[in-house]
Amino acid sequence: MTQAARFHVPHPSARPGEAPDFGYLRLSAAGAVERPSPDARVHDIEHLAYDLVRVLDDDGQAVGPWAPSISGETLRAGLSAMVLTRAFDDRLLRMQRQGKLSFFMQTLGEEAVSVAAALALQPGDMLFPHYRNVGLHIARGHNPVELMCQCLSNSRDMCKGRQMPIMYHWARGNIFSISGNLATQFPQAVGWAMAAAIKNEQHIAAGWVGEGSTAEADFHHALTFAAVYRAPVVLNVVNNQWAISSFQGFAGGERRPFAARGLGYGIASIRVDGNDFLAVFAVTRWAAERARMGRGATLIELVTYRRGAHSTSDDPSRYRPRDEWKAWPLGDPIDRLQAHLIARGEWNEADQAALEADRKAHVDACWREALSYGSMTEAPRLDQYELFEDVYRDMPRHLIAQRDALRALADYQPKAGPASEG
Amino acid sequence: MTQAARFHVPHPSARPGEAPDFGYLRLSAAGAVERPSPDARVHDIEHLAYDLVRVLDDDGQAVGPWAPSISGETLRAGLSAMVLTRAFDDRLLRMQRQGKLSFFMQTLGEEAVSVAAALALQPGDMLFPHYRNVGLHIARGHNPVELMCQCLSNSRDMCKGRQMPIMYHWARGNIFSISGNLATQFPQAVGWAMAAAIKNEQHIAAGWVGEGSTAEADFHHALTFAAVYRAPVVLNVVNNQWAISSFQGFAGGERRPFAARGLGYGIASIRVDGNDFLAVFAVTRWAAERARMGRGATLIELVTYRRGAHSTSDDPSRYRPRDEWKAWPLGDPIDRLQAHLIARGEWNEADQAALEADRKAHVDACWREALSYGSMTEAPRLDQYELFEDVYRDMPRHLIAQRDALRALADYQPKAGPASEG
Amino acid sequence: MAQMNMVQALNSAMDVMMERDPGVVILGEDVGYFGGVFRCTEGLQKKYGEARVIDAPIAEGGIVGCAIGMGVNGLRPIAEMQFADYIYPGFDQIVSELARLRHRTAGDFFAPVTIRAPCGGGIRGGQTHSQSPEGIFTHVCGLKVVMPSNPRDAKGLLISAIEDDDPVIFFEPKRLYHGPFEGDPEQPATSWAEHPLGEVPADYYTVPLGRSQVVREGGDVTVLCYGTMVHVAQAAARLAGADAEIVDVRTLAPLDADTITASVRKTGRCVIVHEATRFSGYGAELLATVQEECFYHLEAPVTRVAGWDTPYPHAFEWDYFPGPRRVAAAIENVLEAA
Amino acid sequence: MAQMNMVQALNSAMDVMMERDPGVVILGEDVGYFGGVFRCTEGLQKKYGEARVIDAPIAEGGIVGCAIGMGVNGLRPIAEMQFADYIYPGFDQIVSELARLRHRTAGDFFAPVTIRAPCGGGIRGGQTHSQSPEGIFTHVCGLKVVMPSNPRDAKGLLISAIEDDDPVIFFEPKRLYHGPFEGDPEQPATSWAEHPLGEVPADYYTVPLGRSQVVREGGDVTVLCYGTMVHVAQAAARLAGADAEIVDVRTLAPLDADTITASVRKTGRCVIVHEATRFSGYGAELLATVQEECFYHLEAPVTRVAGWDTPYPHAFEWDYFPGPRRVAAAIENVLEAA
Ligand SMILES: Cc1ncc(C[n+]2csc(CCOP(=O)(O)OP(=O)(O)O)c2C)c(N)n1
Ligand SMILES: Cc1ncc(C[n+]2csc(CCOP(=O)(O)OP(=O)(O)O)c2C)c(N)n1
Ligand SMILES: [Mg+2]
Ligand SMILES: [Mg+2]
Repeated sequence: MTQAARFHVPHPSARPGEAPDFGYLRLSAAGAVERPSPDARVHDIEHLAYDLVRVLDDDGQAVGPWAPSISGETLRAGLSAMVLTRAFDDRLLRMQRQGKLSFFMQTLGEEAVSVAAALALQPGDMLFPHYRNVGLHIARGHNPVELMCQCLSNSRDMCKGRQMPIMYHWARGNIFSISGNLATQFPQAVGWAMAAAIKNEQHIAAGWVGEGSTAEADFHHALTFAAVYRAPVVLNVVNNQWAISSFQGFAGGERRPFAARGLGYGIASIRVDGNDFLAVFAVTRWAAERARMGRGATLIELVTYRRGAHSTSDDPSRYRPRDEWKAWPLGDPIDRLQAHLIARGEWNEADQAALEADRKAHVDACWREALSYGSMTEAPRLDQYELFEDVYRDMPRHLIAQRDALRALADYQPKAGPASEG
Repeated sequence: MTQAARFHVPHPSARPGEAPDFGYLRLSAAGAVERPSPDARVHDIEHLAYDLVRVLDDDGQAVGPWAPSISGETLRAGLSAMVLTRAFDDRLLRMQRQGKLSFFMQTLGEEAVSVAAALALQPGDMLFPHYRNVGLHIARGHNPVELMCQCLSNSRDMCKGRQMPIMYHWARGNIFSISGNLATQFPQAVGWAMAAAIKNEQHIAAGWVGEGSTAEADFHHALTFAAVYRAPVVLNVVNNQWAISSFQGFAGGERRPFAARGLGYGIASIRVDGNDFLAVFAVTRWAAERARMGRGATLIELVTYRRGAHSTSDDPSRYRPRDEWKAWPLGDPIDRLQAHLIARGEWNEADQAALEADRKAHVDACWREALSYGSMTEAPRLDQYELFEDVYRDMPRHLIAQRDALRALADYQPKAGPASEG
Repeated sequence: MAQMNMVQALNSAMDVMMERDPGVVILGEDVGYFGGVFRCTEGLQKKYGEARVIDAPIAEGGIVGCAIGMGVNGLRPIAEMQFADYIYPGFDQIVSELARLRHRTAGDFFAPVTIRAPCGGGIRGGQTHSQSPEGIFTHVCGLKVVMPSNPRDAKGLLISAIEDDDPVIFFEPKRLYHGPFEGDPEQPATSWAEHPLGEVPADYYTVPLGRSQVVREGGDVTVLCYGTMVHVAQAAARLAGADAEIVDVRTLAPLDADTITASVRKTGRCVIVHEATRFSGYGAELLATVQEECFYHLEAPVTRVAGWDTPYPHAFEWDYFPGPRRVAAAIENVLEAA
Repeated sequence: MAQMNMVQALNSAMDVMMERDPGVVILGEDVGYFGGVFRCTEGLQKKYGEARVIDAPIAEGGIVGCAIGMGVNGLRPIAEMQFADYIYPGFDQIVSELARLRHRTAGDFFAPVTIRAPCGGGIRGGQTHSQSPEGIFTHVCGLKVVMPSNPRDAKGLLISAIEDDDPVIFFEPKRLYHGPFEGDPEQPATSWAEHPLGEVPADYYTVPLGRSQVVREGGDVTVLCYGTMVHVAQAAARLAGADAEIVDVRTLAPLDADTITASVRKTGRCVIVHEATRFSGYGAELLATVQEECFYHLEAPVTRVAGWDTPYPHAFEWDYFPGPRRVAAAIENVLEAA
């Protein structure tokens, strides 16, 4: 059966065994893209959806109109949060491999996407993350112990053992819960922002989805509602090139950047180097300012690369060149911010080594503490009868009965079998 | 409770009692928009999504590069089909008012949208209409008697009484079934087209939705899949300005034409005067040619006006100026084609009067014939036990039992009540 | 006490709640300026403004998704689906998000959303304006599912739903909007104006969720029903000449099993009636509950009368509709059994 | 006869059908080059080309919508949902379109689509990788709903589903992909390699839709079950020391009521087991059918054992899972009753 002539099938630029090729990426030089005022008309800034906002050049200098005025302190905080995010990531991946966690998903290489955005937004702004945004938690100061306890489903798990690892949330920190169903958080972010506008409150919302998830209905719902009501929301598409085994062309990214989707709705849309901390910071600030001044939503496409496997259940060497990431033209977000701080004269290699050692030690300490609260299989464990709580605010009769039935089962002695079986 | 400051609510240009105002429409002069080759790159023809392709000028002349080379015969066939569509529409509306039909939806003022497209496509191309496309049936030669029988749910109803009036289909004529759920036909059209491409067959598909329905998920699904596989499909958005009581701004049309949605996916997108028979014909041809040559989908926005009520259950005077349609700047599709034929010297007022009388008489004759096949309440009627057929290809046991139970009920004599009650 | 039809009662419930709680907002297709295609929200936008009675794009998934976000941000959204048949594009947001948000966050987040949806047939609406999909939602834990049968309950239950911190799917039998309907389309239409349950307090009051109501006491047989079927059941009992105890289930989930089992234990016989298709429908759960809890009291098989397992037809809806004759025949059967 | 696990059996079914019928195509997320996250389509793209084994955008609604259009155009699409938990974004296309197309067009159009969806828990998947939503689909007339419990049935049923002109929702209990599982996670995993039902003909054969299967004959009590629970039921019967007749329902809709009622009429007792939540689930329909058709043969209340009415938890899935102890206790109860 030969390939049908008029049936187009997208192909990634390289498959296993082939040479990586990122020639398909449209790049702009650092500093080359102009920076309009945040209240610009969408019509006048369409090019931003096709260009690539970059601030850091190859020498670590912040160049061009998007270079934010940002204190060394904030930059060091960002660097520290990214380093911590990576140390956390690395540690939990290894713990999963050792069987301590049932599952894990890495963020490796995408740290700036979350950390820079978190620092660019206000603490009262509400964040609707997807599963590769743990950097939002870390940058906002969520104790890694709590995140680890979630991943361990232990006695301090914020989800009470109900969710798989990495499905964090943080109500006090204004970070929403992660869902297994892709993209559902996007219209929710818009609704949250609409409510803020309705209540005349100044906080805005921000949401994230992967580029593969833009194909879901909820991406369209979010853009439509955001456009119609001019909702104060920042909508982020993290284009890390892959969605499990499907490269971004299968979400429709072959011919247009994902940012361009926003234009058709009349939404301001910007494509940004997702591995450039300063660029992400600047663009997020711009979008947040725009939202706060009542100019509505911005769609931001963050161009980055998923360096790790999709999850611990995945083996990317089956579908892409094993070291494709080494050819990634936009570098590593931590290295680049470090280089910038060094170029600014506010950092040196020794500082970096100290930071990394310190964050790693911190993660180690956190992990030990987290383990002391148990794990899915080791005490202290949660009470299993907790599973009947929170289905409703008040437990209805039939759930009380079911909980009691589970309790009673503990004493059951089967007629013909060992009490322990099953 | 005052209107919140940052919560934007779209407003139509006029409400009941106010003067109609179509100033919001972006119009191009007839002939002003250039016509690229059907294999043009999307990138080079983006303006087509914002301009308005118009061929007929105020004098009835076909002007500019989009003026199709089209025979007088085809034009007269189109005119005849539009006149028939309108006569059909008018007759059935009146019959609904007299209680002969349970429900009806008019097409008034949107005849060119369907008729011109039907004539521009090939008979083997598969059409996926929405409910205001009866002109597709009429232009393809579907006997009005059959359409009327559907509306009457009578013994010859193609739907066997299962669907509300106007939910036609025509398998032999390659016109798909109309669904109550909005926009579902859009990805189905794409799937049909994908199948044609997979099978290496040359026919293409075309689908229609209202502008209000573009907010549904299936609009996004259709565009995504059409873009990814470059499916040979023509996707039409009929922007008749209203969706029941909601003007097009509530679907996100305030700032961008709906055609612009296609661009973000990399799909060729064209905005066309939907009341200009020649323009609709030319643009549909262009899109079909493009699809047939393997360049993929085109999104066409047809700018028109819903002149009647949404349906016979609706009263538009509650939400828009009673005679808003009189201010509609793009005129009437029948008048305009007639003027063109006259300007071409192929038609005159007497011809028009004769055509209208003839088509009206034809509709009257069809109606009488249709009535002779019964109605929902008058014999001949369908067998009511038919309702158990076609749930599955073969009737399963439980449906046979249910059918038999319904049969048995006919003989049931209630203990304490008249046999006729209930 | 005012006399209201069900549309007015629902409108009044929303009005009362919007007045009391500035967090209550309404979101839906055509609900704002126009007041809804069934006019349930008429006048509310004028009274409470465009930021609280919000015309929405035609995207049920978007409506529910946004309502969840609004709920998380402290509002109490009421989302209107234009017809229950059109709730399916919002299904993922309802099932995967709304229903489980509180559980998956161990109570840290929740969204007190009420989803109103006109359901049921008898209005010549054919397959896409007649469905009763309650059985799909009762299977989804975390949701409450309600269907009133009269104006007084409609208002009191809707107020309870809006105040409830759990998500509520509120089905409105549209055939009852303007009058009670006993299932015989040949009879002249009656109106709520002459009906005692059309007497509705103008102010705030609640009918609690989770409680069924015995609407007629009787000793021969229990008829479990809700929505339009409450009226059909009454006509059927008369037709069958049966002293039926008729229970209006009202809240379908969580179920008030006590009221139901008490009645069946008394009568020993039970007929279950709903308009939805029969196979794997909500009636199966009612039957299962009755069988499990009243087995030793049952003198005859519990019987279901429901819509046939076909799409709702347009032309033959009265052959489809589980009308009083069909219900009466089932009652007689159950009375004659064993 | 080859030895296959369930993944291989499903793969073989698709392979056989793609070979026989050029109209068979596969569509789904990651199904093409990669061969599916559970590897069910491994090697098929290489063999049949990119136009027949199609990697799809992540949009279940789009996948089903396109599959319908393909079906209308003469193909026989097999759409894979990556997890049954992710079928909901496609719900409207399934319920409003796929299920009713033939009926609404009086047979002029139909779409022979098979939707495959891995379901069920026991793999630490938490609330969004563990669901068993079959009860939602069995309520939708026009759909056929299937769930196999072993490789041999899986292949034969999937071939029947692909050949069937009606839409089929084909649920695959993913916990059984690589081996039978009796419900005790502490026991060493077993594989289909040593199991007689892992012997699967390499060529074309069918297991008919609409027929249940008695997998163990017995006289004391009938256990109705399907999917993973078929194996759990066997372990439970051993635990309870009961001579149970175990019926693998296999096709959930339309239901093979004859096989079921024949068994219950014989045993007089019945336990129904499924992994899905209990309230308003498919078990209620089984119970209702048994009660209606076997009332006079029943010696004890029919009893359901099911997932609790909560979301599927991650950490405590073995407390949630209706394992052999829970089923055994129910069997004992039913045997002891009256
Ligand atoms: C509704 C739904 N469909 C399918 C899946 C299975 N799934 C989980 S992650 C994933 C890929 C998502 O890719 P992308 O959005 O690009 O995010 P990334 O993993 O690259 O960060 C898929 C298909 C899901 N979780 N939800
Ligand atoms: C899924 C769904 N939601 C809501 C409706 C109710 N409804 C029927 S027509 C309509 C308006 C559609 O407007 P538009 O798409 O602009 O088409 P037009 O009527 O203007 O031709 C609505 C909301 C429906 N039929 N299906
Ligand atoms: Mg990705
Ligand atoms: Mg419209």
